[in-house]
Amino acid sequence: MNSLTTYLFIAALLFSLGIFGVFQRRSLIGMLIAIELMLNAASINFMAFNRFLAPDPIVGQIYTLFIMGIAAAEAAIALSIIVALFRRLRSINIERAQELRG
Amino acid sequence: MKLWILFIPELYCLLMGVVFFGLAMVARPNPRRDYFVALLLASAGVVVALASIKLEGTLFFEAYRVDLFSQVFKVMLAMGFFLVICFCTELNGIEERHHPEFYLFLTTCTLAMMLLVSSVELLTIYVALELSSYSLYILVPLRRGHGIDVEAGIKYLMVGATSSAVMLFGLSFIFGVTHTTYVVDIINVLPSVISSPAAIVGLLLVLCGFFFKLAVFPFHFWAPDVYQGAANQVTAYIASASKVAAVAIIMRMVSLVGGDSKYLVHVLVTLSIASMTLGNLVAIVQKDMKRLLAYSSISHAGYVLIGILSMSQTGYASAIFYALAYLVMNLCCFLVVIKVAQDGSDLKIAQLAGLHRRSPILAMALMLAVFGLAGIPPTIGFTGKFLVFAAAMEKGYITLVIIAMINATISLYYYILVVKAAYLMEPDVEQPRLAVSIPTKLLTGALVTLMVVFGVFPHYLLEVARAAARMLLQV
Amino acid sequence: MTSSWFQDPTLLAAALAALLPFVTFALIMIFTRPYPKLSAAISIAAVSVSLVCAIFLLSSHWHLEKPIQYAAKWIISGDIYIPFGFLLDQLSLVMLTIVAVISFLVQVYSLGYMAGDPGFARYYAFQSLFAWAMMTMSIAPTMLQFYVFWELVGLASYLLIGFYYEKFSASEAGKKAFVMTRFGDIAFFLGLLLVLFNFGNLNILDMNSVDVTARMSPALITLSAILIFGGVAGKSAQFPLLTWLPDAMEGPTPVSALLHSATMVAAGVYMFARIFPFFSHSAAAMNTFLAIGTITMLLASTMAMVTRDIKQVWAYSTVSQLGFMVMGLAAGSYFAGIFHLTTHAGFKALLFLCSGVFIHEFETNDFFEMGKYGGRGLKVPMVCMTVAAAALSGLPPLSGFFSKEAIMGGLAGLHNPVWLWAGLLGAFLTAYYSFRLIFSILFPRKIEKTHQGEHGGHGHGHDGGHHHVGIYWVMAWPLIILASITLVLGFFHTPLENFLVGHHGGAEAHGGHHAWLLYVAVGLALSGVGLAWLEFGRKGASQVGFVEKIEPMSRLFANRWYIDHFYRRFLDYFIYGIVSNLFTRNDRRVIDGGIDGICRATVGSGWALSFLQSGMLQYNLMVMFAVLALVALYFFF
Amino acid sequence: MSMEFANFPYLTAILLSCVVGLLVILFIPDERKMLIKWVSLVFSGITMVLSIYLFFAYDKTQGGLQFVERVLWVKSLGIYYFNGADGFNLPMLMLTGIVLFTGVLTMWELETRVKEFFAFTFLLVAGVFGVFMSMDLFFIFVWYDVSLFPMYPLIAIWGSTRKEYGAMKLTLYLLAGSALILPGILYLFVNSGLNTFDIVALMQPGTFTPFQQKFAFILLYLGFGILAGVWPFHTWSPVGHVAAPTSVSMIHAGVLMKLGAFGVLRVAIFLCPEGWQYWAQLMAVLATCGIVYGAFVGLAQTDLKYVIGYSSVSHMGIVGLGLATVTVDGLNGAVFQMFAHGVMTALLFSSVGYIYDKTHTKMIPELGGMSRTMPVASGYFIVAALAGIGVPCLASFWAELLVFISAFKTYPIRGALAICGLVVSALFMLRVVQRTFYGEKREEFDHLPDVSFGLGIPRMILVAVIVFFGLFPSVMLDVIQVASIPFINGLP
Repeated sequence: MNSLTTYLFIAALLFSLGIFGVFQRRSLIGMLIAIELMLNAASINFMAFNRFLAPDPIVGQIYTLFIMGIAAAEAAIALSIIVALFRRLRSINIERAQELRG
Repeated sequence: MKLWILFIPELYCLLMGVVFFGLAMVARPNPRRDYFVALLLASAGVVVALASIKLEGTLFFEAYRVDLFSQVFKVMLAMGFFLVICFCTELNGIEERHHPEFYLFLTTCTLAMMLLVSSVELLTIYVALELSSYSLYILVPLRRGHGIDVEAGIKYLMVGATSSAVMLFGLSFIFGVTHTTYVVDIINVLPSVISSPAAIVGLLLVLCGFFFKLAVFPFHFWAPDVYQGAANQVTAYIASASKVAAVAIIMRMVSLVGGDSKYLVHVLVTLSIASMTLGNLVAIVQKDMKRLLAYSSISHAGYVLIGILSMSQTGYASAIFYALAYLVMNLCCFLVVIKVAQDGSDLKIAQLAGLHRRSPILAMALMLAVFGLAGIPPTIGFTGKFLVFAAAMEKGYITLVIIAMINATISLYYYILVVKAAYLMEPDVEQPRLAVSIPTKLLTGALVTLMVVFGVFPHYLLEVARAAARMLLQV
Repeated sequence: MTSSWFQDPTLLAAALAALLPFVTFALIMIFTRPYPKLSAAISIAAVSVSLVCAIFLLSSHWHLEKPIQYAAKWIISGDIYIPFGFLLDQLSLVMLTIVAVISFLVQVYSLGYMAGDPGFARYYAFQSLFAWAMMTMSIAPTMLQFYVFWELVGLASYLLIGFYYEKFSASEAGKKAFVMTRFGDIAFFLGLLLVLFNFGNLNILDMNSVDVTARMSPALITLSAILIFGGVAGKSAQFPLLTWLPDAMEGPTPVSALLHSATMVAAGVYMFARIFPFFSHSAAAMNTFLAIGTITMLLASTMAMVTRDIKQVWAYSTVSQLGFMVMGLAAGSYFAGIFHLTTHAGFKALLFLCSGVFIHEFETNDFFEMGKYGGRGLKVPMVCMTVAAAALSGLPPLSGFFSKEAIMGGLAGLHNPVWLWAGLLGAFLTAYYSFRLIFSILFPRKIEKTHQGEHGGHGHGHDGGHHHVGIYWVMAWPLIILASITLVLGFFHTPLENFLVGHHGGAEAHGGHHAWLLYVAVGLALSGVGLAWLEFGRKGASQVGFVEKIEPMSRLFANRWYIDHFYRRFLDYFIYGIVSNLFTRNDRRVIDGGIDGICRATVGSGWALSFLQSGMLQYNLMVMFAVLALVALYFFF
Repeated sequence: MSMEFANFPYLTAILLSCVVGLLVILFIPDERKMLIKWVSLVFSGITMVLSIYLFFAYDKTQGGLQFVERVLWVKSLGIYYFNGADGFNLPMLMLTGIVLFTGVLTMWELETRVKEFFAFTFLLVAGVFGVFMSMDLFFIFVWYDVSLFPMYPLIAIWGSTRKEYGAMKLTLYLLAGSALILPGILYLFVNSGLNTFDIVALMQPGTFTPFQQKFAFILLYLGFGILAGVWPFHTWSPVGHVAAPTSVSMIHAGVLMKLGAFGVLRVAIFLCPEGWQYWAQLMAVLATCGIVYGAFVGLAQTDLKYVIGYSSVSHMGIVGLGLATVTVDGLNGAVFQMFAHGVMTALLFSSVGYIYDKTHTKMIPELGGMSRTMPVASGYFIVAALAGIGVPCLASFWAELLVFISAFKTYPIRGALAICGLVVSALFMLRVVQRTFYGEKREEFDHLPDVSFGLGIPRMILVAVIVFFGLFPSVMLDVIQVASIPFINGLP
């Protein structure tokens, strides 16, 4: 049971959940969480490939650490913009932010 | 000792960042001082980049490669950065206290792109790409109190984050298939294994991340809103410098495959035609100048893709040439937009009316830039298009070239609308004469001569581009 | 060749005769337009020099065995070589002399007729243009050069017909003349091209030589002959294209005298004679020409019987006499046709010039009114007109009799008698309508004295008011000269025949021996005159022709057998109505509309695609992933 | 860089005088209108004198390419700045020089935005000169586009009826043409394998396979044909002519339409002879349609400039027919007709322009009796109209004669149809002359001044050129002959 395909399957599941979450969630924070899910799916993938296929053991781990760091920075920026948006629109619902179109 | 010399342009950018960070710490905001410091440093940056054009070598355990290919792009990036700084004489689209942050983030973005250009390891590519995107995400909402800039910011961030997540997923597959993260090894392994679905899907997902940067068809949704929402100077930077970097990295990624995968070429052809046609058609109905330039940038992404997808040395050389041509023409257009919209507001095409009387030099610059974008001969734009089509024709893509030429004719329609506004339309209320300062006149003159000279006599620039392309394929 | 052209007198004379009028045309148009007197003087001087040269050439080459030919390079393009030069043989010299004489007389006459006209200089410019074109055409060595100057003559006739351009009818007539002759020229050009491709070259001597039948099949010769005859039909107003000549009377009367009676319309017959051996190779073609000539002759004479306008009468008679000449030539008698052409040129020009004097005097074209206002009061024109009318009807002592007699002889030679009867009927009708006019002027119902001398300057824009004697005599002298020519020319029958036909040998049977024919022709002519006297001349005459009594017949003739109506309706309905409108609507809606439609479609699709960029972020992301999924699917299949 | 210069680079001198003229005008302040006009007159005079000198200095005995200037421009793509004068482009250069000089003179009374007008005109003519003289595919295309895009501002700013629509339609339509030409040129460049754009090198037999020649020929023929006014693509020319100001429509109809036909000759026919022979049938059909169609539609027009527009379509059809016959006479006739029609249309437009400036109406029903009010101006129009009909001893008669002789030999039915088209064109041209110039004088036009001597000079020059080449056609034909005979004999 502990083989590469199971991990890949879990990662793919997580990735599709993330994508579905981005479409379905109406609030921006929800979308942010969904994106985090997608990033984690990718890191699982890296670790799984490293564990089963790649000869050099540490590459997958380093990738995951970097992904976590960058995801944190991204979350910080996203939240600051969402706060600015909230100050103006009084809501973080994505449907309110439709001024630019066409 | 010898190694860090290879890294000078990046180190210099880092230094600039630190200086701007220091300025941001200072209590009293003084925009004049910030502008002069920025101008000085940026010009020195260009000199450094030019000086280091001949460097060769690899750093950081083969993860960072410095060769003519990367150095040419670094020069372009430094030049783009310097020109955008020149446009910020009266940066009233952003509050005075944010000016140092504005320059800081511009520098970090240029630094990130320089890293991106010469990184040859998947992780470094990812980190550099993210750094440049994040600094742009911050720059977009910096605009002085309009409100739509925040909306543009959040849209830019969401689309960017999603596509980078997708790219990462793709990278993991590439890593899974080739067991290595160094581009050099991938180039040897990938062609043999390209037929397996995992590899192709992986490569495709990776390309999504970069297509987002270049605003190619499916990933272009952010471009119109961000161009319109962001401050004029920020849009100028996004439209020119980030495009150049995107072209560089896509070329590196596409060269991974080595040009024998029929599927990839078909995808690239469809995407290029789609983005050209969509860009040109929607641009026809646009009323806002920056939005029009956004859609024109989408269509130009399609033209550059033609150069890249022919996957030959001449193809890559023409793509490099086209990237530079596009950089210069776009900056010239934005120069006019910025000078006409003094208060940093969004410029409507109708507001261009009577420009030939208000300031003849700006009107002439606009006309030349616009005809360059449309691909009319005496300008560099035509030579770029000519080279790109010649490369595509060598590979036998005749229908693609004909469709591209028809798109060029369609694009001429909305470009002529801009010229018509500038030259023909009379403004309903008589605007005052535009006072154009001497340095701006010099800058316009320089840009115009650059466009016409390299359009009429492209020999030297083409030799540089061909040398750079040769370096790319030797890696 | 050019270097020696001063030494060779013949070449010098020919060049001077032909090219001098062009020099005057250029001089008048560029420099002397504002000075009418000077331009008239230059023009008449040039024509007189041409006349002298023509007579010198005729006299010096009276005993000419071999035709003299000069040629210089005009155009070389690939294998086509079009020379410019002169061909001097009996026929061309005779024609050159006719044109020179008549042009000189008409230009002198016009001094009086056109005096005081604002376009006086322009009139003389066009006159010398016509003289240049006609003379160079008559001595052209190759058919291509002949065609070039043939078109130029058409242009000159257009300019001269439409001379009074203020009047709508004048410019309309000019346009009609040009377009109709252009139809003929097209057929002529096609015929020439056929000959050029199959025979190789177009110079006249080769075409007339025997080896034409070697290189061209008989069917081809017939086809090209009929096509070339199209040119003759156009220019000499033969059957299908005859209605432009009566309308051409809108031009000033001297023009009608020069162009539309003596020289220009005779160009077609001259061309017929010029390549007569080529035509005679195919009997079928000659028969068709005979038929067309007869139809034209009869048709025109019927029309002449009903009209009340003096110039129309003579125009119809010109058409019928041209038909008569074509019949003569088509019947194989080469000399008869040419002789009739010469004599006809003389007395028809005289007729027109006399009617010119009448019109100038009485300001009206209707000869019944002329008679009422005392037409016979003008002694010289009345006498000359009667002499000319007699010559036209073929009464014995005059030149008309001899030339008509020659043609009748030729017609008699044919085995089918119907042509001869048609000829005789024509002679009768000619006599009738010409003397109908003479008697109605000589013996009017009642004479009113009001119209003597002073009448307002209206009509042709020239005021005939100042009626001092000088003008009268300038117009009178040409009449007298022409009248004397008509009287004398008949007796030159045999010397001319030897000159022209000498080297042809017994090409056609000598028509003289049909003695009875002579008497029948003269009898018919006299009976025609008698009938005219019966209806118009005698005291109690009803002054209404026998034809005019039958209402439908006279309406048919008056409307020119409805040929004009057919052309007018065909032009309006078919050309303007269907074809032109169809093409214009097609051009506007189909082609132009199509292009504009494509442009509107692109703009519309742009507008539609802009909805793809909805404000909602998630829809955009959805589109993004949809495309991604599609591409992934593509990879797996 | 290989540099070959004949003793004095005449061709570059012509180009330079246009470009320098343009720059000098740009630096003159806008208020000094007369100075601008004199400067542009001087420079256009220089180009005319040079082009006429070239025409007569051409050594007919030696033939081939003379006054050659060849400079390597872009080594990697094999692009040369390569100019040469042969029998085909000498008449065209002279035509452009004459029409430019007379065009500048005709616009002597222009008052609005004079500087930009003459700047754009010089840019346009520099492009035209460039196309005629260059023997390098890249430069032909560059100059071709340079000559197209100034049309937009020239028509849109100084035009008359529906100028925006006319200007936009014209520019887009012509540049859509170039959307076909560029692929054709690139296709030839790529398939030749010689990595050069030099026509002389590409012309050697055997560089292209028959299929390549057929494919490239149809692309190039349609691309250039759009500018030459080939039948289905001609609808832009009347619209463009009506909208354009006088001298622009003079230069446009007089010279630019010849650019298209010359492009077909220089690029399509020179490089793809087998394609030419293959597509000759189609060319003949389109040309005959153009002739007959243009004449019939001209019949139904009420606007003076529309009539001339359609007559140019009809005459360009004759050029097309000449090219379609693949014979020496056809080629000679076509090039001669290009020259003759150019001068004639320039004269037609200059007189209509004068009438429009004075009476402010181009509608034929509203005009009438102009011969009375302004005899000299109408005289010029009538001479041009007669040349249009093909009256002998005027330049276009010889051209039409040669074309019809060769057309009737190779395509009898189409040749005959085209010759019958002459009657219709005679009808509609005379109808126009009669409606506008003859008839009673109209009171409202009574006070109008006739053409002054100054304004008469350009029209006199044009009339003199038409009559000179009408009387002495061999002066022109010998020059064209020197180029067409070796070319046709060299065909496979």
